[in-house]
Amino acid sequence: MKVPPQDNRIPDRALAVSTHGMTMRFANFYALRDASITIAAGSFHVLLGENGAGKSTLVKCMMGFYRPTSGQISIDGQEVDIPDPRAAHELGLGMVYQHFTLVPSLTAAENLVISRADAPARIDWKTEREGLAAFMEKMPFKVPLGIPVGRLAAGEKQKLELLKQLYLGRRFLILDEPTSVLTPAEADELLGMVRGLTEAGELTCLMISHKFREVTAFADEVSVLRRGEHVGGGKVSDLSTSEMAAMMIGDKELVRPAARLPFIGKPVLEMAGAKAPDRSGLKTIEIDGLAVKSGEVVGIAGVSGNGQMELMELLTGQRPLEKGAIRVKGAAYRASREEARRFNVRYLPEEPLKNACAPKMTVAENIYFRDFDFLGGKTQFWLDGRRMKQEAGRLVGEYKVKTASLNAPIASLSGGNVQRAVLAREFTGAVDLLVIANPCFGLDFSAVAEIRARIMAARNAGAAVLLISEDLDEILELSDRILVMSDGHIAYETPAEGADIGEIGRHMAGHH
Amino acid sequence: MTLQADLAAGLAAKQSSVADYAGRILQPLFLPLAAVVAGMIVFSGFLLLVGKSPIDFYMIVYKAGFGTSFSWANTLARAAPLLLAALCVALPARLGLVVIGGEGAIVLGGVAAGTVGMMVPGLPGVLGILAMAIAASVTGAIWIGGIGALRHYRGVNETISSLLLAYIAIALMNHLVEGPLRDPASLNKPSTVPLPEAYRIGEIPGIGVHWGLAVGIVACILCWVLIERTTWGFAARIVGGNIRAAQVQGLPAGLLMIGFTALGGVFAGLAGMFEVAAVHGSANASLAAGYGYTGILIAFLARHNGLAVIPAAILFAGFEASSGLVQRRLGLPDATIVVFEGMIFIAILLSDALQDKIDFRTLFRIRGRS
Amino acid sequence: ASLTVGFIYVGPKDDYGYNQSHAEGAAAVKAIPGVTVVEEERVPETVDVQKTMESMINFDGASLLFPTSFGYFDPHILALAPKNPKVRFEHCGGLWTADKPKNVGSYFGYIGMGQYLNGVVAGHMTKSKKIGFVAAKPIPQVLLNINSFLLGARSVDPTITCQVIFTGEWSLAVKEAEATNALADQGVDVVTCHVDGPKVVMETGAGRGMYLCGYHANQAPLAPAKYLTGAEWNWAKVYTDMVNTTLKGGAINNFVRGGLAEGFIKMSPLGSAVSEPARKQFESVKAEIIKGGYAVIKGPLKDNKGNVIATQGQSFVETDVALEGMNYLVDGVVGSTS
Amino acid sequence: MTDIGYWGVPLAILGGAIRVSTPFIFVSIGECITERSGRINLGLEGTLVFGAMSGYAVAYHTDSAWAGTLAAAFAGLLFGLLHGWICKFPKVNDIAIGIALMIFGSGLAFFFGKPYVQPVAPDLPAIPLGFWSDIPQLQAALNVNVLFLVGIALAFAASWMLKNTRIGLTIRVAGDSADAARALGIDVNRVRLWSTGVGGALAGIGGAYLSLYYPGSWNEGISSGQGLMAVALVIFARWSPVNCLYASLLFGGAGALGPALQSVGISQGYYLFYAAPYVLTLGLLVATSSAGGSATRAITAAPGELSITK
Ligand SMILES: Nc1ncnc2c1ncn2[C@@H]1O[C@H](COP(=O)(O)OP(=O)(O)OP(=O)(O)O)[C@@H](O)[C@H]1O
Ligand SMILES: Nc1ncnc2c1ncn2[C@@H]1O[C@H](COP(=O)(O)OP(=O)(O)OP(=O)(O)O)[C@@H](O)[C@H]1O
Ligand SMILES: [Mg+2]
Ligand SMILES: [Mg+2]
Repeated sequence: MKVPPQDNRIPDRALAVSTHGMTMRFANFYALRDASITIAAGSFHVLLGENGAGKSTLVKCMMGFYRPTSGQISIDGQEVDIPDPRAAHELGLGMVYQHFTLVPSLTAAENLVISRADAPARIDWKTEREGLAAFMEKMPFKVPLGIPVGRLAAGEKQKLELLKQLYLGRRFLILDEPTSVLTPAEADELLGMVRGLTEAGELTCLMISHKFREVTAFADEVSVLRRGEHVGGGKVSDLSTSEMAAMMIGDKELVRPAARLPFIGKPVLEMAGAKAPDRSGLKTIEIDGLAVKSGEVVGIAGVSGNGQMELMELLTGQRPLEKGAIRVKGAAYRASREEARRFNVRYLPEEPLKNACAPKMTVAENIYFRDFDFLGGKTQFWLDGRRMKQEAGRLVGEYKVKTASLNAPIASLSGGNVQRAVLAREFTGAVDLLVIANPCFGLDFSAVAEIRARIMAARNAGAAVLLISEDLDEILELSDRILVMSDGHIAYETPAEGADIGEIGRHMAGHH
Repeated sequence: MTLQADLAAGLAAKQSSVADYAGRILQPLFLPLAAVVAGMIVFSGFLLLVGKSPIDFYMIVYKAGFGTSFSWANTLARAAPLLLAALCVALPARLGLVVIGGEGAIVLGGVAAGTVGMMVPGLPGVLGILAMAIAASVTGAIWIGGIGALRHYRGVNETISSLLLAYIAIALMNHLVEGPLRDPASLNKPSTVPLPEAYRIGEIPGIGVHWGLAVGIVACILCWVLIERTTWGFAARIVGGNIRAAQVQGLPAGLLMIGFTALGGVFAGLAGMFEVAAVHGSANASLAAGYGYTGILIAFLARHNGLAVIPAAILFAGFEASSGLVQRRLGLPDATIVVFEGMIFIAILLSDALQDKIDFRTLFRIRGRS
Repeated sequence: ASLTVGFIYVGPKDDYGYNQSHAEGAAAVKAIPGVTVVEEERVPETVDVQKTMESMINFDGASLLFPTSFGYFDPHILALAPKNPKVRFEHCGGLWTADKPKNVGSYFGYIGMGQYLNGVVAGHMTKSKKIGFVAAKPIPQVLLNINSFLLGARSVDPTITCQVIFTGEWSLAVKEAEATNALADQGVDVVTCHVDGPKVVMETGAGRGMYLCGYHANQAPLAPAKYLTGAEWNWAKVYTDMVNTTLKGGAINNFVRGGLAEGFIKMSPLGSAVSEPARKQFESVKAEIIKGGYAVIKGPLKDNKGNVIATQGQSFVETDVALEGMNYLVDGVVGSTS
Repeated sequence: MTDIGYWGVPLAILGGAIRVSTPFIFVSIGECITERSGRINLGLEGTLVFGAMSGYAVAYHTDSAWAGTLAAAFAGLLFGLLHGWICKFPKVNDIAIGIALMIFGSGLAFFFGKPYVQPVAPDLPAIPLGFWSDIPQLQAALNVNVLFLVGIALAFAASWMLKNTRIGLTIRVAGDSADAARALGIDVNRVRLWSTGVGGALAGIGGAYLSLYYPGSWNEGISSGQGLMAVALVIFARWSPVNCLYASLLFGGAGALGPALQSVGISQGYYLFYAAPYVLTLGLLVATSSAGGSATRAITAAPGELSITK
């Protein structure tokens, strides 16, 4: 028997949700095969799995984004029909997506109000603002409500995403890698609050995560997907992290970062007295005395929105300097293609599909971006398609990029594979300076391990690496030296060895 | 392995690769052709509604557009300026710029050519034509390249600036040919001084169409080569695909934008030059014939691919060529062909939706097996 | 004998104006037994018109063509005539000279005389002593009309001035309406025009309370109370004559011109608003013109920049070919030729 | 009639702004709503022309200009819905479809419009707002058509709607981020379908104004690209309906400059005066655009999903 979703009385307590034999087929590929998962009311459940294991597909089926090829969903034991996301919402199901779903040009307040199913036809902003203020009072963190969301930093957006779900009074909440952009303290605060709600029986939470730390600290239960199939799970208290990892990857071997070779050479990148306006044009970014030496990883930690992206843009030449200079190997550097080639400078910007790829061009073409106009010390006029195919074929194999074909548009790859393709492009050949931002955002741990290993290998081979990351664990793992960026400038510096995490955290938060 | 088996295997491989190759070439044609047929069926319904025979109509369109050698001359003559005009849209589009003001460069290119003919009339023919071509190209390059520059340096939206500049260019052309550049002897049709006979561009022997057609076709092929086969074209495609990625790669996005818009302008300017040197013999208001606007449609139909511009322009020109006979034989208004074109183009553009869904090659194979 | 005749128009053939006047002529030709008429409208003055003519020759067997727009002549007709020696090209408005192909002819009417008569009536009817003219482009045919209109009015009252506004295009509805409004704002109270379709000027002028003098065709039905008279083409006569000559195997002259007397042009019936003195003078001048040898441009006459056009006693009669190269606006016209 | 001499110029600009701007106002506000939903409809030129034709035809047959206006709106709605329906299919390019529909709409209008070039249809009524003055020119300039006033009201209403109603926010969500809209359970295609439909309906009314009021007759040259220009004005107006109103007024007023200057005797180089609206718009556009170049590709305030500024 199916309950029509029009029966839209959401109970005011946590929901139990289960799937039975969910199968999702794309053309002749099974993204999900006969997955049956039960999430008890009031539990904090984590869905584990490698990139492409089918986690997102499963939850998209639950939320009505996809019509599963077969299989059913029941809520509180009753089978339901979820033809579209609206139906899911009416049943009390909500989701925070891996990619932001806030509307950039709307203010936070507008975003919240329009997301309400019962948003009034005519919106009385005075009452709405009062209601929102009252709601924000009760929340553990604040987000400015009056400015367009597009101007918020990533961390603030993610907080807003969560606030939105709570504002909407969801009783079953799906979180798709919600903490990727938060500081550990923020993540703990957030998940702690969600946990509190589940314990109080007000909310059931299904979280997709790649971070075992979060799983062990907050979750009750896990379910593991591998290649679209439900391969196991159980109480977190009964499982060790290595058991969980084993379930996820089967018997593949993880790539471990290479040992850190003691090698510090001459400075490669130097920034002195550099000044530029930030994205909003209201604040200034000032970087002075930043130097990265050959064979060294310098990590730049910081809460998102403190000027890291602007720093990246300065280094890539997307943002003109107002004052000061950037020098590479002692020479002034303006990030032209010619200079980047001469000094072997490579970039790995965050969100590679948005910043490092042309989404509609093919995988082979994207991999060819660096080399297409240069061969054997000479610039080329004719495009060598055969060389492109050969190189791309080799690199796709070497970096294990999963793609249907070299001619597939790169946008059709999963995030991890896009990142692999970009790595393949940028790590090939001699690298003297590597500028990296958030390289592992949203990737599973095997991919993360592999990428980190490659960064280490580049460092050990003598590259100077500047690593901008919002993931403090990543900074701590990879860096030789750690800088903290706050409010547009470098606020703190410490060698990684024996660094005081509390001190770093305080500088990140702007208190010192 | 015997030599014979070796040969046979090689031959088989060759055959299958030929079949594959043919499939690769036919595949992109299959959907548009199917769409044309679908559009024709819908238009038949329209004709039946207004009480005319679709069969008569299509016979006439075929006869007048493609059926006789005269029809081909008619079609190709109309296609000539459209090829160049379409490139002015297609090239910038590869960098993600929607330029809809090619008309401006056509008109001013024509004026520039006419002015050269007037100012330096004494050169040998080839040099004179070269000088006109250079003047027209430079004018077009500045006009459309300026749009790229405004976009790059000031962030001015190229769609609106190109449209505004087209209107401004037409006003400028009218002002010049009726004022400072007017030949006092051009009585009721204000024009520049007629070009010296030596500066006139003639017809391609045996076709009855002026050399602008050949130049247009060569230009389309060159553009395709430039975009698909050179590193500059590749760089432009990266800029068009994602300008942020292009900047991170250190590609000179601004230079490419200005360069490709300017190149588009060169072609539009040349279109104007051919109108003056091959058709009108002097620059006048007839230059603003709307080729620039038709070029937009053709470029979009061709998905901004230089090679595809050629059939798209010929198809359009063929329809236009049949308009007269449709009016005369069927007693239908001149707008009939416009409605027909509208329906066909909507059908072709709509067929994009089916791009990856229908594989002509599998259809072909299934038919071959059964 | 059978004959296929082709007519080509630059705009829609029902524009209440230039193209319609020719289409009416074509309709008259259709009625002649043994004659087939083929028509095509909205043919631009580009390679398109060449192909249209060739298509009429190749597909319809047309042997007499009337490409009616001025811009069709040079280079298009001149390019095709030598290639099709058996076809007769009759062009409206062009200036055939002996060095042009023999199978080309040009014909036109002395419509300036009609505008002169318009001016006579306007001169009587204007109170503000300002009359207006909405014109497309400053070309000889248009300038002659403007000058004739003013001189007609000045024959009634020499203090009258004529305000001219050029729209720059043959057919541009909004600009024609704006021009008419601008004239009204300046106190102009009688307006005429020379654009392809006078409908907009007539309707807008009537809306602003101006008197109207028509052009090309009879626009009286648009505003019967305000319409004074109008200078109309009478192509039906011209075309039937030419077609009949051809049918009989005769040759049409290469250079054909005619006015009121020859029936090439006619005047719209005088409107009810026209005053008695105006009627009288209109009829007498009209009779005078029909007699022949009438000169509108006669000395002493200066242009509006002060240059002498005609000295005392010098005159250009309606048939004078020099008038077809007019490049000035006479004294009293407010406006500029470029 | 009072001789007002050079005062005629500012007066003509005022009058021109009132008379000429109305079609621009309607088309640009309609397109503004369409573009805020994430679609661009370049085909409004065709819709405008078809609206002019159908409005005139219906007004002629029913002898009611208002019935004509309504019919034009309905015809425009159908064109808008057609555009919206076609563009919902994946990979279909909305700019190209717009251009094809521009041809299709004008073609249909010319096809069915032949019999209506000659007849005279009733005009839309005007309100004599200049009654207080005894200068006839001022009275004429202030003879304001009802649609102009409706257009002004519409601009403010549309702005208000986009900020203060659920429908308005929904349109903006769909236009700024399709993913976000889908996450909210908004049927993006449906929102865009109806936004394009509304845009078409308003463009149809703009066309009816042309044929039923100013210049007030139907012929094939009735629109000299107003529809296309109005679409461009939306970019100029940065997707704000109120700015669309101002841009239209500016454009209409500048368009009156050419005839007005000639009427007071300044007639040398009149083609250049006629280019005034375009030059002025371009100048303002360049002046108000941000330096900073292509790094900031999207124009500020551009709806995120808009193909033309993406
Ligand atoms: N729309 C689609 N079309 C074709 N294949 C798809 C589609 N969506 C998903 N897939 C395939 O389904 C598989 C599962 O994808 P899914 O996004 O569910 O993985 P995931 O477990 O969420 O991975 P991640 O950890 O990276 O988020 C992928 O390998 C992908 O190739
Ligand atoms: N248009 C498309 N055509 C085919 N497959 C697609 C398309 N869009 C997405 N997919 C597939 O859907 C899957 C999910 O995409 P998504 O970007 O969410 O990956 P992901 O789950 O984030 O993976 P990762 O953890 O590697 O980032 C991808 O594996 C991709 O192959
Ligand atoms: Mg996923
Ligand atoms: Mg992922």
